[in-house]
This record gives sequence, C-alpha cells and structure tokens, in this order.
Amino acid sequence: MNMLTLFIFIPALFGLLILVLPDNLKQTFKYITLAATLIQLALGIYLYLNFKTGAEFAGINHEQQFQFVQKLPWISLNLGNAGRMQVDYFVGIDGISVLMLVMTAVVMVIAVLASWEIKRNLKGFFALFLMLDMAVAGVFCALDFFLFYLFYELMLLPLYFLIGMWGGVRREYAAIKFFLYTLFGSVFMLLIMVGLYLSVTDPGTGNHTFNLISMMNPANYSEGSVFSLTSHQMLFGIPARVLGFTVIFIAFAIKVPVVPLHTWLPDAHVEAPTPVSIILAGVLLKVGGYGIIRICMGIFPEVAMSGAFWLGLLGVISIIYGALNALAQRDLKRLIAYSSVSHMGFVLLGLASLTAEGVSGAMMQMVSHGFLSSMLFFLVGIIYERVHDRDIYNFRGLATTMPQYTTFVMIAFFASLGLPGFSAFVAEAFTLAGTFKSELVPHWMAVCGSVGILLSAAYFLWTLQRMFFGKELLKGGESWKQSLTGLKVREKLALFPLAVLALALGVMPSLVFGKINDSVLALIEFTKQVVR
Amino acid sequence: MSLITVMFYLMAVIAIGSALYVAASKNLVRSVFMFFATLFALAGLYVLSLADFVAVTQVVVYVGGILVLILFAFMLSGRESLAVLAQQTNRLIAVNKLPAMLVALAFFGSLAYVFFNAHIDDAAWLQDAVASQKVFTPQDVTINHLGVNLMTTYLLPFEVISILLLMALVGAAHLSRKEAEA
Amino acid sequence: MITLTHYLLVSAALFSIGLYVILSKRNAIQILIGIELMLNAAILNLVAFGKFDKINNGGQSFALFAIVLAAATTAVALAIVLNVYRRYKTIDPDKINQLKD
Amino acid sequence: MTSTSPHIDTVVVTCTLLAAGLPLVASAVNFLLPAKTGKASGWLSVLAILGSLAFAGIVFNKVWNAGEWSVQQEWFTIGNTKVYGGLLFNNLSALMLLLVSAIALPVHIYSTAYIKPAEQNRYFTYLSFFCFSMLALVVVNNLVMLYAFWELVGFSSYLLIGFWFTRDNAVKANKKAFIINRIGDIGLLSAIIILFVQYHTFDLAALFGHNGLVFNSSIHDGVWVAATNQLPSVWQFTAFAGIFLAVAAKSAQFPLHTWLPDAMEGPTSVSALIHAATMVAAGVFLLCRVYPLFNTTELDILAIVGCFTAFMAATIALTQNDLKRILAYSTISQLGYMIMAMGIDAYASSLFHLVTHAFFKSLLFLCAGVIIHEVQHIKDEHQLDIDPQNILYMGGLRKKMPVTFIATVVGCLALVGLPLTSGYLSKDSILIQAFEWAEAKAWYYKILPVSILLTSGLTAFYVARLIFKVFFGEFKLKEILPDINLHVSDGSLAYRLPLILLALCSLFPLFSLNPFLYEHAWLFKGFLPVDHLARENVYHTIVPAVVNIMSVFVVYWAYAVYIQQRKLVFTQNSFLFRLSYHHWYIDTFYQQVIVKAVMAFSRALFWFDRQVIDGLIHSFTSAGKFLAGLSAWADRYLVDGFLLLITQVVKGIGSFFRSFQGGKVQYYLYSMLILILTLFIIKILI
Repeated sequence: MNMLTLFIFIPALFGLLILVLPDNLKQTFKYITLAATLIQLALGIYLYLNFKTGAEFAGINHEQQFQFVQKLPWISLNLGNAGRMQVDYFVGIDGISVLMLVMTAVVMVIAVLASWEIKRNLKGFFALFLMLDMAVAGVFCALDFFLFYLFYELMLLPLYFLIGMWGGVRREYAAIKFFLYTLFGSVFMLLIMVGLYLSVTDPGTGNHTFNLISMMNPANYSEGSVFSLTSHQMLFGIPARVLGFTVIFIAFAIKVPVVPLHTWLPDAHVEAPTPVSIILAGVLLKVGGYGIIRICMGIFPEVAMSGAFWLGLLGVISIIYGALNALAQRDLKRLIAYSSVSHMGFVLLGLASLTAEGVSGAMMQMVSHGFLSSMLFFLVGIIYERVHDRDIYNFRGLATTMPQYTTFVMIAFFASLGLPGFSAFVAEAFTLAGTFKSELVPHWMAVCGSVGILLSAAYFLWTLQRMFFGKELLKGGESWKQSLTGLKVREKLALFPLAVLALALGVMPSLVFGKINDSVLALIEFTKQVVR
Repeated sequence: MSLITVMFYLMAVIAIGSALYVAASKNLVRSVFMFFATLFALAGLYVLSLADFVAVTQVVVYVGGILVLILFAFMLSGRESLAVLAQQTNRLIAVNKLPAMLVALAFFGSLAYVFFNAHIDDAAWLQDAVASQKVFTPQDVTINHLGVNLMTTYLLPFEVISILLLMALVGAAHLSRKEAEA
Repeated sequence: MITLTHYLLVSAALFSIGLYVILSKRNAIQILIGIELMLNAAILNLVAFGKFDKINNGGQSFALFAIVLAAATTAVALAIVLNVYRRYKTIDPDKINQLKD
Repeated sequence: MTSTSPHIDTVVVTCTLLAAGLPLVASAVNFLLPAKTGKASGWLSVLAILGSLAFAGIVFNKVWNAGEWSVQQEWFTIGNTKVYGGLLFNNLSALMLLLVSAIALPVHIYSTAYIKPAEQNRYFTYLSFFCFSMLALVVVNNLVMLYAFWELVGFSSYLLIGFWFTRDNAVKANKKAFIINRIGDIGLLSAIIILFVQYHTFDLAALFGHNGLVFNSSIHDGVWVAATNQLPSVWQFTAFAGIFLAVAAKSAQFPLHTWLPDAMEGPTSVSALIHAATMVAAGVFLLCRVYPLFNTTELDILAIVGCFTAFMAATIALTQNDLKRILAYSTISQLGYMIMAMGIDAYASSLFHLVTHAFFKSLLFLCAGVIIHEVQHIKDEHQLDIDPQNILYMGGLRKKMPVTFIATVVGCLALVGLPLTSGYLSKDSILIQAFEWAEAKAWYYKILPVSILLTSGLTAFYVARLIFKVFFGEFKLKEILPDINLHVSDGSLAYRLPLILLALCSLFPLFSLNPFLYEHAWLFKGFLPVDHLARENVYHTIVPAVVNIMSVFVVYWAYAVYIQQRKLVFTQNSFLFRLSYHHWYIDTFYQQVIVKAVMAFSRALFWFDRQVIDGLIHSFTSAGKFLAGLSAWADRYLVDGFLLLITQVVKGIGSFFRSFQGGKVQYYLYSMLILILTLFIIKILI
C-alpha cells in the first residue's frame, strides 16, 4: 500500500466509521478522530524520516524524482476525434510538499484536541472534519491537475458547513462570504485547467493530459495551442499565458490571502469554531502558497518572473496593511486573523523574489505560521471557551489569573513577532534577504517588508500589555475569575508540542531547510531555464 | 305614390317603431301597451296583403286574449318585477345590452342580405302564380274559400291544433293552481 | 309598388327586435313579448306569401294556426312565469339557474 | 569543528561555550522548576554566573592580545548559502565576555537580597537568560547569530523591565522599550541583509577583519563595488543607517533614547546590569564590530549624534527628581560620549570608557537601589503616599548609610571624571582625542569638543546635585512627618559586598598604574591601532586640567545652591527649565505625533478594509443580488407570467364556455344564435 494513499484516505476511512456508528456512541467520536489524526501524524513522521534528499530527489519538474509515487489510471474516456480523456490518480511528494504534509498532520491533531469544546451534532462535525483532513492531504499530494482541483474543491464543502453550522453569531455571513470568495477563484481556475489540458499532450501516449509535471515542460505543449510557450496566443487582448497565470494566481491569492482579496479571512476566522480556525489558519492558507509554487510558478514560470514586481508589491502591501489593521483591532481573534494576513504577506514576497533564500524563507514561513497560528487560535479558543468573550479591552492582568496560559501566550506572541530562536525569525529574515538579493523585485521592498516586523511587535506587545499585564481587572468580575481556570492537561498537551516545534525550527532550521533545499534549488533553476 | 304604398309605409313604421319602443322601454306597462300598437299595425299590414280574416283574428286573439293575459301575469307577479325594472339603467344603449344588440343587428343584417339577394319577387313560382291568376285581388272574397279549405285540406292540422289547445289549457290551469295540497 | 321584399324586410326588422328583447331583457314577461314579436314577424311572412295562393289559402291558414298556437303558448308560458315567481320570488331568468330546488 | 584559523584552542572554545551556556542552563532549570523554589534559584544563578566569570577569565587570559581567530560549525544551509554558528575570538570579545560576567556577578549577588524570595524564581530565569544572550552576543562570529542574540538581549530586557507586570507603568515601559529596540532591530536586519547580498557571507571576521571583504570594497561613481557583487552606493549608506538605528536604539541615542528613562520601572538591579552596563553598551560593541564599514561622513554623523545626545541627556538630568531617571539620563549622556568617540576615530577610548562606565554606573545604580529599598521600607511602614525614588524626599543619608555613601561618591567622582578614578582616564582620553580630531579639521568642527567639554561640566553639576540632595542636609520626610522613625542602613552583606567590589573596580588601579595617563592603561593599549599617535601635543595637559578645574568649580556651585541654599540656579518656570524637565518634549512629540498618527492611520485602514474593500465586495454582492432579483422577477412575471397567461386564456375560454352552461337561458340562446349567425356568415362567404 502506498504511504501517501494511506495518508490521504485514513481520515476518510475513519470518517466513514463515524458515519456508520450509532449516535449513542457519540462520546467516542472525538477519540476516533484523534486516532485517525494520530495515525496520520505517524505516517507523516514516517514520510518525513524516509524522505530522501539530494539533487536526484529534487522533484519539481522531473516525474521520476518524486517520492512515494502512486500513479493509477482513473478516468479514461475515449472521446473519438478529441482523443482520449485521461485522468490519473497520481500522487507523489517532493521537498515542497513533504513539509506541508507533516505540518498538516500536526495541525490536524491540534485541531482535534481543540474540538473537545464542540458540543452539538458531534457526528456531523467529526465526519466533516475528517473529510476536510482528507481533502487537504490530497491537495498537497496530488500531481494531477484534475485530482488537485477535485481535492481543492472538496476542501470547500466541509469548511462551509463547519463554519456555517458550528460558528459564532454571524456564522452564516462568514460562511457564505468564505464560500463565495473561494469559489470565485476556483471556478475560473477550472477554465484555465481545461485550457491547459487541451494544450498539453503526454509525450508518452500522445493524449491530452492533466499531469502537472507534463504541464511544466514547454516541449509538451502542442504547437499553436492556447497556452503554448512559443505561439504567444492572445485572449481578450492579454497574452494567454499571462491571463492563465493571473487567474490561477487570483484563485490562490484568495486562499493565502493577499490584500485586497483577504476580507473573507477575518470574518471566517472570527466566526469559525476554534478547531476550524486552527485548520483555516494553519493549513488552508498554506494551500494558497503551495498552489502558487506548484502551479503558478511551475506552469507559468516566465510569467512569474516578469510579474515578480507585482507579486512582491502585493506581498509588501499585505504585510504592512495586515499589520496596521491588526493594530486597530480590539477583538483578539480578529487581531490574530489580520496578523495572519501580514505574515502570509512574507510568503508572497519571498516567492516573488524567486531566489533560493526567498523561496526557502517563504516555505519556512508557511510551516512556521502553520504551527504558530494554530497555537494562537488555540489560545484564543481557550479564553473564549471559558468566558465567551475575547474583547481585548475586557481583560486586564490575566498574567495573575492564568500564569501558565500567559506563558504560552507570550511564547506564541514572541514567536510570531519573529523573536530569534523561534521559527518565524528565520523565515522572515531569509525572506527579506532573498527579496533584497533578488533582481526581480526592487530592493526597497525588503526594507518595507521589515517594517511589518516592527508593526507586528507593536500589536502583539500592545495586546500583551493591555490584556495580560497590569492589575487584574475583568469585565465579568468574580464570575469570570471563577471561570478562568488554569490550563487543562489536554490543552497543555496541544500547546506544548507547538511551542517546542516553533522553538525547534528556530534553533534547528535545517529540520526544514534540509528537506526542501534541493527542491527549492531545482525550482529556481527550472524557472531560469524556462525563461532562457 | 299610391295610397296603398303610403299605408304600407305608415303601418310598417308604426309596427317597427312601436316594437323598438317595446325593446327600449324600461317601463313594462308602457312596453305592453306599445305592444298593442305593434300588433295593430301588423294587423293593418295583413289587411294590406289582402288577408282580412287573419287580420281580424290577430286583433281578436292577440289584443283581446294574449295581451290581457300578459297584463294579468304582470299584475300577479307583484312589485318585485317592477323593482327589477326600476334598477335597469335608462340609457338606450347600455353596455350590457350591446352583445344582444349586436346579435340582433347581425341577424337583421344577414336576413336583409338574404332577402335582397334572393330576388324573391322574381321567383319562378311567384311568376307562375301571377300567370295562373292565383294571386288575390282586392275584389276577392276570401273568407268562404278559407273556411272550406280549413275544413277540407287542412282538417288534420286543425284537429291537431285543437287537441294541442286543449292540452295547453289543461296544463295552464294545472300550473296556475294553488299549491296548497302539494 | 309594394313588393314582397318590403314585407320581408319589415318582418326581418320585427324579428330582430324580438330577438333583441329576448336576449337583453331581465324579465320573463318582456321576454315573452319578444317571443310574440318574433312570432308575429313569422306570421307576417306567412300572410305576405299567402297573397299568392288563392286556391289553397296555405299562408293564411297557417297564419291562423300560428296565431292560435301563440295564444296557447302564451297562456302556458304565463302560467309557468307565475309559478316561477311563486317559487323564486323573481322572474329574472338569469337568477333562475337551478334545475332543482 | 572546522576552523578558519590555525590558533585553534579547544580549551578556549569549551570555556567560552560554558561561560555562555551556564546561565542558559540556570535559566532553563529555573524555568522548569516550580515557582516556590525561592532563594534556591537565586543561588543557582549566582553559581552559574560565577562559573561564567571564571571561564571568562580563562578565556580572557588566553585570548587577550593573542590575535583574532574563530571557530564555526555549519548551522543550516539555505539555497547555496551555508549559515554557520561560530565563535569569534579577539580582544573585543574577550574583554566584553569578561566585563559582562564581571558586572553580572555582583548584580546577581545583590539581587538575591533585593528581590523578594517569592519572585526570585521568575526573576533569575529572566536574568540568567539575559546573561546568556549578552555573553553569547559578544562572542558570536556571524551577523545572523549576532542579530539573534541582539534581539534576545532586547527580549530579556523586555521581560525584566516588565518584571513587576502588575504595574501599568512597568508594562508600558517594557512595551516601549521593545518597540523602540525593534526599530533598531529592523535597521540592523536591513543592514545585515544588505551586507549579505553585497558580500555573500555573514561571517564577521571575513567581513570586517584585516584585509576583509569590507576593507576591499569601495565606492566609485555612485556604485558600491565589492568582489562579489555591486549595488548602488545608496545601499551602503542604508546599511550604515540601519546599523546606526540599531545602535541608537540599543545604546539609547537620540532620537531613539526615550525608552531608557522609562525602563527604570524595572527592578533597580536590572537597571544596574542591563540599562547601565551591558545591554546599552551593546550598541557601542556593535559599532566596534562593524567599524570598518563606515566612511568619514558616516563617522561624522555618529560623532554629531553622540555629542548631541550627550549634551541633551546631561541637560535633562539637571532637573529630574527621580533618582533612577537622573542616572538613566546620565547613562544616555555617557553612551553619547562613547558613540562620539567612535565617530571621532577614538575607537580604543570609546571601549575604554565603555568598560569604566559599566563599572561605575552599575555601582551607582546599585547604590540607588539600596537607597530606594530603604525609602520603600519607610514608605511601607508608614503607609506613605510618596514616590520612593524621588530625591526631594531624601537627604542626610550619609550618616545612616556610610558604605552606600562612599560607594556613591566613588561612582560619582568617576562619572565626573576626577583624578584617581577610572572615569578620569577614559573620559579624558575621549576629550583629548576630540580636540585632536577637531584640530585637523575646519573651525566649526571645534563645536564638538567644546560642547562635550560643556557636557562634562553639566555632568559635574547634576552629579553634585544628586549627592547633595540625597546624602547631605536633613532627611526631608522628617520635616514633613516629624514622628517618623528611620531604620535606614546599608543592609546585609549581599548589598554591601557588590557595592564594595564595584567601587574598587571604579578606581584607577584596575586599569592603569599611572592614575593620570590613560595611554598607559592596558585596556587602552589592547585596542590601539598600530599607527596611533603618541602623546605629542598640548591637549594632553590642558584638557585634563581644564576639565578638573571646571568640575571642581561646578561641584562647589552645586554645593552653594543646594546646601547653602543660594539662588544661583535658573528659575523653575523658565523655558530652559521646562525644556529640561520635560525631556525636551521628545517623548511628548513621539506620543502625540507619531504614535497617534500610526494608530489613526491603522484605524483608517481598518475602516478602509471594512467599508471600502468589504464594501466593494458587498456592492458586488448587492449587484449580484439585484441581478438575481431581476431574474427572479423575470422568472416570476415573465416566464411564469407567460405560462400564467396561457392558463388564464385557457381558463377564460373555459369559463366562457362554461358560462354557456351556467343554467342561464339567455346565454344558451346567445350561443345558439351566434352559432346560427356563424353558420350563416360562413355560408354567405363561401
């Protein structure tokens, strides 16, 4: 059995199990889900440990360099004159995806631990949760565009229901906003996907193919096809490849999210229940970044290079805009949501630079943000669960009431604001270094990006000062004080590994860089080659 | 223009005019009495077409019998029928009457069309009758001949009608009976 | 010269007027009058044509029959009208739309 | 371990690692231990720092004047760049290592008494962590690690300033400190990135060593050329600006100095270690490390800023009433001296002053701590509503606290720069070189040494004011509350021992056997460039004489003002007084203009986000809804309407025909007649 296939479908299996179990066993559902995610985590660690590095395992545009590959014919239709429609079940990982998988597995476990607070309709919740888990895992493994798209869309559905049914007061609004935003992006992506399919032929069989890796090779584009590199077709007065890049980029930029396509995120995060916020921030945003690397840059490298300035600009705007917005918030969850916008701006900036440092930094930032935002949302969830309030002005001096909690908050905050020793520092520093080094984006962007680091210190420290320090003063008075109990074992179990991971990645960045380096170098080399 | 012609037009105008009044009037009593005028004028027209016996019968039966019957019925039916009449609008051409008027006019139109196009005066049998002296002349005495014919040629219809009249008489009497015992 | 056509036209006019009365009036008695008008129009035709039948007197004889029958029908009709009135307290034919009570 | 130098010495490397590592271990142990450990954690940290000091001594012994060498180990690889973790050994790192641990030890001992046992666990967790960061900062060999520890130092300072986190002022102060330091950090980060892109390495030795990469790069025609890369020359200046920001933030130079006075909200022992001796000196240390990068213009800028800061801080210190704030501004002022010294190429003097200042300023802070501690006692005992740090409430303490008094006087003399103290040596060396430096330049460069001389006079005044207010005269509280009983004393050995130690270190013998000639100080010689000028001009005699005479005069003036109560000082409502009292309104300016503007801007952006971007989205939604409504309307009234029309027609026809069967006789008649007519007409027409 292929490890990746197992990795993807373990959650689905357990999800089915939950669906068939009778309702009176509903107390066991969370344990079943936890078991599923733990098995997935074990598989993820196995994948990580057995992932071979070296230039011959770089992946990116060489199919044989991918690892844990499984390729099965899936849909094969004879379309007469139009040839055969061929869709493969094609999964495999390279350096770019392996860390995303491990991170997903970790975040999922944390999210399950955060799901203890869910009280209503447990069967539905956990079934949808596992479905989401499967879809996310699938997205990171799929090497067939059709399969990728399938999983990509499959993520939407459970999320919509998870936000819309278990969310906060304005959950319907948030859910529909999220859904429409994402759908808006992916629907147009579908068109480009079909266009690519019709342009690309499998060199082996001569059929059109959805194979992502075939799409990366300019030689596979049939002469005169829409997206062919040599034929310079125009669509609506824009070069077709630029249009294709733009459309797919918008789809992923919504996910990342990039200003000005970000407004779904604060609402969705604020309204979603804690586990869903964790998954949203921890994993879903990374799908955007991953998609930009794998698809936007993989398939349209020359557009990515020529448009690097604009990507970088969007990144810088996201960094500063998100940080300034976070500064204006008084809802803790919303503040963290905007900080996500700011932090994910670094990802875009790093990717735009198309240097080894920048892309590695962006990857690191994604992993780091995955852990840190999970931690932050988990922490917000704890306080919200206890007093059902998260307005920063309603708390004061929490450090006295909940010292351990405050310690974790401080770790999470300082790690997020890029304190050296934590993962975000390495990520942000090298993202900026790559940006400065890049010849594609102007130098001043790196300097502007670093302002984001300053602002992140401002809003996190302000929150710390306002909410955790000072004399104890709670809006709810004595009853709140009673509710604000110390951390439970389960919560510590969730927070501690995250803190350790953030620290470990900061002290030993090679845990990440060691695995991704070859792939990143291959990606950079590949983009240069195509342009040449 | 001969006197006969004048008389004809006079009678025709009276007949049609009074009939129109009957049709247009809201007042039942007036229309009933105007109906007299029509009937008389018709009797005049019968005379002009040399059927004096029929004209006399017309006057006797209709004017003497039927109209009296109608007046009786009208009076017996009480005030409600008058009330219904009072509700009707006074306009000559009321909208709700329009379909009826249109149908009537259409009928008239079609009839007139047929009559004009039939050229009835040139019909073969009429020419025959004129040629074989079968046409009445004003000097003829018709009543004898009529009586003979009724009793000979038309005996069967005559008898049938008398039985019919009897039945009608019985029926009318039965219907008009008080329903006390019913 | 008064021709047959003149008579026919007069009778047609009367017939039409009778028709109109039948259609438009909301009173059974007036409708009866309309019927009488139409009958009279028919009789006028019989009489007019009867002028050309001196031997058999067909027209005039049937005119007489018709007049008599008209009298009979009128009598029956008026009896019915009275009954109807007794039962429905109206003689508007529109409102008498039930076959059974 | 790979080495870049033949003089590899594993003993030195091990000792260095131990020296830096022991506090980390202590910190980690304290962090993991339960909070109740109390004094035990204090002694654990003291032991750790004692160990550090010992190992630092060994390292110093081996490394001092033994050339420059480094060891490194690959840390991680990113792209084609290998990032190393390593240690750099030269006189600077050896000296700093020793200095930090030497100052830290007395402060640690002092803290075991100063901090309540219940809070010691947390306190020593932070303090040891600070020591670790600081010690590591001075020995690392590359810019990435330098930056990392640079920021960790700031972070531990944040923790320590906000140690009493229930005090609002403390947490506001630590936030401010961290954010201002962050400004410096991003400057440093930008500079590091620029240097990395330009030279493709982070290695300090390779970059700034003799014949290093920086040495071999130059600026031609607006292009900054290095062996590895070239950039527009503006980026060279940006790199300088970034480093300057970093230095200004860490060493509290104008315009980023405002955090340091506020940082006095932290425990006094912390102020003594971090905000007087070590962390604030990190800026100067950084300047030393990257010194070859700067060109003349940039050095001039440094000199001017340093001089201005020194002057400004000294004027502010004149009127402050808070004991610790006076010392804080004095620290800023002295740091200004050091920065200026760097700017005027008096590299060795700057470091010399750094070391001497570290000793006497931490001594002064510890003294202040003792005084404040005692006043706090009085306050707690009598439930008074006073500020224990306000010097206006003090007075006459010299008899009650003799050790503290003597220690303070030693510290103050060193600060003023009177002979026989270490301060005399270092400060005079700076002043003399300032004059020498101005000599060779245009006349207006003379403003610099003159104003620094003036600053020296101001220093003498505020120091004298402090001494007289605190130790002479009568205890002021006694005048207000006559029945107060004062058990004021020097405190336990844990208080006295550090004071004595540091006071001894503030005297001349530690640095030079000749108390009047700074050139003879071993420390000064250790940093002397080979081609340094010998003692050859008149300044070497005149300047010390002028300074000392002026100082003595000023001290007497202060004596006249504060003890003999003569009105010789400017009035308290003059503009100058208010300017000084309100810290030149710089803080007010930042708060009112910059912070408010940023907050307003962020709120405006949030409004923009909610109203404009979301509004746009919403208007899209509304447009969509409108279209949907339109189509729904069309669906209902046009499409459905058509169907409805058909049904209506059918129904109409139906009811039309039904009406014929409605039991209405006349309708039957109608239909019959119409039928006949129709037939008739058809017959006619056909």
